[in-house]
Amino acid sequence: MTDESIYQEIILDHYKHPHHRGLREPFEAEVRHLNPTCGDEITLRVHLTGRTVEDVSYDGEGCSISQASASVMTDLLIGKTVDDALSIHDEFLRLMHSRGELEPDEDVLEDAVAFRGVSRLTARVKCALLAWMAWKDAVSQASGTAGDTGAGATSEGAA
Amino acid sequence: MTDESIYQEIILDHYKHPHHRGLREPFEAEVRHLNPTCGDEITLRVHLTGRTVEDVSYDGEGCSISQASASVMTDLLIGKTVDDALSIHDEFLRLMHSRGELEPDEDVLEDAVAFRGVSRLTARVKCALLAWMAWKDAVSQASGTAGDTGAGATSEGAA
Amino acid sequence: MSLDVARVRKDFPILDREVRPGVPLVYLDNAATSQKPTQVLDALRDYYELHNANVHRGIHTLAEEATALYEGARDKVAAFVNAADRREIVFTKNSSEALNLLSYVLPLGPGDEVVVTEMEHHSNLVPWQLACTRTGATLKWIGLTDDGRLDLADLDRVVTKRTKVVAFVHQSNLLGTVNPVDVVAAKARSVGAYVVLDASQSVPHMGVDVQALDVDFVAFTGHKMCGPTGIGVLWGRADLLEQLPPFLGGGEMIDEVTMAGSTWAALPHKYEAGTPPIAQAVGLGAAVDYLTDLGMDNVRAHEHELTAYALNALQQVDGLRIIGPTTNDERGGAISFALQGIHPHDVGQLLDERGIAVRVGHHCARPACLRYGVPATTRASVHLYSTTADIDALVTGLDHVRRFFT
Amino acid sequence: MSLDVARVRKDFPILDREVRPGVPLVYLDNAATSQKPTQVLDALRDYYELHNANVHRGIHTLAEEATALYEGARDKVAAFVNAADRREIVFTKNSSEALNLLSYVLPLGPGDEVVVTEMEHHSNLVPWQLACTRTGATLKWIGLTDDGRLDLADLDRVVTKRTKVVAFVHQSNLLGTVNPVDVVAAKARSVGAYVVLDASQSVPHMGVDVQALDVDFVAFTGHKMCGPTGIGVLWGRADLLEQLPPFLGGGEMIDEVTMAGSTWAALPHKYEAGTPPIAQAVGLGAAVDYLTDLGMDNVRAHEHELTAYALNALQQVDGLRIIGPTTNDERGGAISFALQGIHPHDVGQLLDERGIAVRVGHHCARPACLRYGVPATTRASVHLYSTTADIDALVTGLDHVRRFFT
Ligand SMILES: Cc1ncc(COP(=O)(O)O)c(C=O)c1O
Ligand SMILES: Cc1ncc(COP(=O)(O)O)c(C=O)c1O
Repeated sequence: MTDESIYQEIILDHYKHPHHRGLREPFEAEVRHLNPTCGDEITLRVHLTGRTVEDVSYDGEGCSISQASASVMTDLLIGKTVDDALSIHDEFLRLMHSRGELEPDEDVLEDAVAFRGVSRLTARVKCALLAWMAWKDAVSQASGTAGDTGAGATSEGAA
Repeated sequence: MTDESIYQEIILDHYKHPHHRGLREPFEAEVRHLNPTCGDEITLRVHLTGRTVEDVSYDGEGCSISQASASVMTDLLIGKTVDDALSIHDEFLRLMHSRGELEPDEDVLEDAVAFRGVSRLTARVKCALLAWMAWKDAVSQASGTAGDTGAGATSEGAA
Repeated sequence: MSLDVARVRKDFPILDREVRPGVPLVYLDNAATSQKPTQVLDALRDYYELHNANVHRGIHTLAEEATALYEGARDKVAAFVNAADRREIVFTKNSSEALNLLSYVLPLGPGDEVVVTEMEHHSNLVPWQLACTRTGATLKWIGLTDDGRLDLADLDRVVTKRTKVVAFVHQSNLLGTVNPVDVVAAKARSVGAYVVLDASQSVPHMGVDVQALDVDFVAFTGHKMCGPTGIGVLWGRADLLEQLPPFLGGGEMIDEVTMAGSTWAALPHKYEAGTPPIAQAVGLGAAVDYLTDLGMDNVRAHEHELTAYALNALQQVDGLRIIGPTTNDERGGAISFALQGIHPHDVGQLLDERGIAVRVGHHCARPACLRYGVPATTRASVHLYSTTADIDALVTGLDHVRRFFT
Repeated sequence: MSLDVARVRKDFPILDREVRPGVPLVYLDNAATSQKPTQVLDALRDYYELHNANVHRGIHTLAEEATALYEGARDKVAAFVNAADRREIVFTKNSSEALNLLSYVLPLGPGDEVVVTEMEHHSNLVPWQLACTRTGATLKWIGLTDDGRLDLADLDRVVTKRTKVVAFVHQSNLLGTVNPVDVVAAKARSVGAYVVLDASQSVPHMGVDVQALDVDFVAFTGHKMCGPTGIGVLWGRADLLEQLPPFLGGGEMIDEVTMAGSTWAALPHKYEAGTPPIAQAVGLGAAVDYLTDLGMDNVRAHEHELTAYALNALQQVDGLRIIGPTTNDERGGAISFALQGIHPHDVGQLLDERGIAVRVGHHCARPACLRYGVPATTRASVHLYSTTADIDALVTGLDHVRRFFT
């Protein structure tokens, strides 16, 4: 592993020991996103309480980058207000589209700063974004139905 | 004009003072050939007596190469037997497809040896061949109807 | 700031060539294809020697680099013609493919009409003839005036409610005429037709802003704008390209494939099946950089001045008749002419003996030749590296041709 | 005489490249695209610096030279695949265009059936899906066996009197399998179907004789056979190509054009609308010369030996499963595999950190991936300049990958 390697210690830790993995109840929205190029796939559920992201649970297959990214994301978003979570989401997107040029804000992104190296690799950006796109999709569906409990809306999307 | 010029004295003479030009009677076959790329066009008639090429008459428009070639051709073919004329035709075709490599037989081709330079220029070979293709077409039609007099078969072809 | 033509010529190695020992090249066949500057040739060589890989989906370093270069070229081309969105730039093999693509994907059927003009290049005529044959639509066309312009009096008669596509040339490769895009496009828009512009001869010679033109699709071709052969461009409005069906199927243009059926990739990849002309896109990107550095306004001003000079000089030649506009307004630097009593083949051949390269024939615009009663013309056409010395050589050459044949 | 690989490698400048300082390139992505020898790059540069002009109908010296080079390249390609007639060689932009061309011009209608195989590259699958959608024909396919071969037991069931086209791959880019062309073609012939062979992966790696194959059409692509990007080839029987309708319309493919209608040029020009990929054809001609000088039998023998070495070495890697034939008969040098518990992206990325370029993904053959229950594979593929040292580097790299993730 070189210094430039995208496989930062943080990423490997999350990959080998993912946080918040597994699908849980209750949830207001469940989505399935996939990247047909490489078969990466995620099923993700969002549970909102009022304007708070109460839980994000997920399951799926994919490379270390997409798996670690999902794990890091749940750490960051669970417990935040939807607005704060959305602005973290936006900050992560900005980082991933920066081609390695952006100095990420560690206060906002915490462990997710480790993905800076991935942003240099256009072919891998999609992997890092898979979970985030799914979460955005789910949260916008859940916001429509926020407050309901039990099995919410389910949708499919391709990343 | 350089030594390599395709505009040999012989070709210019025939172009400025064409031999046997004009459409004459009698004839057994008349054909019209054209080269749509440059608008070269020839109408050509053949009159056979038995197996002799009694007359070849023609009219048309075109560049100096195509006009001179028609004139030279009539000099060569009129009065020959059809078989001899066909073998002169074949010899001329061989020369024109030789890309300047063939030493033409002056005994057979006479003034037509002046077209050797043209054979180096793939874009101009068609010009030199226009009249010859028309003649071959006409004579094969006339051979079918040889002996008849008056207005014979008329056909159109594109070179 | 104007064009330093002497410096520009140093970038084009072929301009130093002698056609035959002692006979330097005078290249006036630019409407057929342009020459290539060293900057473009270096970009091609660098690509192959350092970065060559297949693009997209590859994650190794070469594939990343090749993809960045290829997509970077798309950005450059998008900026060059001021596309609103890089996804609107589709790479094809040439203009002809771009126009054929449209002729296959635009919806047409019996009762529909397609309108072209009588001055179209065969590449913007034959595809529509074929499309009409396939679909039962009818082809109509706008005629030409004696002085080489579109006959706009035809416009209201020809473009009707049945018109679904109006496809026309920006600058004619035969006549040099620059057409009033705004007038034709406005009429087409008023009946709800798609507007297709063949900009093969304009993009290389003037600044073209696809948004300002208010058309739907624009086609142009790399080899005429100092780029490599083997690459062309279709620009189209994203919302339209998104709706239209795919044209060629294959690798890269798909999203999800099963034996039972497939879905399409997002723009622009939807219209780029198979391995694209990668090196050629990179070369075109370098050409666009080269032209942008010089400034398209400077290129245009230089050619405009040269065209004035040429129109004037040619009209002094005895027995020479220009086919197309004889004045220098709304025209580019392709000048077709007939020399009384002398066939274009002979004109072209004798000029070649003096190293002067012009084109003779119908220039893939046979209907316009027929319209002006000539089966063929001689055409001289300039580009950014052309000089008044080139025109002087041409005029002297034509005098020689006349003397030779009289 | 066998291949002097050390000498061959000197011809490919990119093979000396370091991916990162101190990390030399190990290029094993040859099924995606091949590298280019100096001889090809020199031919391209010479063309542009000395002879560049548009081909056909030009009578000036550059146009004569460019035409001679372009048509000379056709002669070389015709000889390379032993075509009976140079007119049977049509230049396209890539294999995909050649296959799409056929999918548009071969006559199909409701009730007709097209047969492909489950191992097709998307470029020989999606065009037929689109053609079936357009025409109302039905797509059927021959399945695969567990060991990566065509399931010939399917042949009699799938190919019937309704079959109008049988289109299949000569050598699979995913599995490496070389298919029994004779068996499939004989069955197709027995029902009177057109036989289309996708030879994109065979022509670059073995001597292919189109007459001996007894098929109707063959497609291949320049960039995989040491030639430039932007050029492909369609070979087709002259009598068939003569009968079939045109595909793209435009300059060069016509005989006579009027506004009311047009007639088509003779072969091969009928299928070459617009300015062709001139420089790219010249480059492909140089590539064909290069391969011919080395001898395709030598190229094949070298790759065959290397494939045996690689199959053996890879099977020693813990947890590695080959997708495709594990024996070296009737297979080429593209080897796909899965590494237990490790995603291909991670395999490819970590190998790249060591300079090793392999491809990961579905390799534009997603249905075959699905058939073998893998969404993606890692693929290593060799070419004439590959060595056992490349394979050794790969195997060491894979051991490293395994250790890294466990
Ligand atoms: C088997 C096969 N067919 C077709 C193609 C398509 O070739 P191209 O991308 O050059 O059109 C490829 C390569 O990508 C291939 O491997
Ligand atoms: C006006 C015009 N349209 C279309 C074309 C076709 O371009 P290409 O041959 O590059 O497809 C040309 C040039 O040949 C042209 O001059």
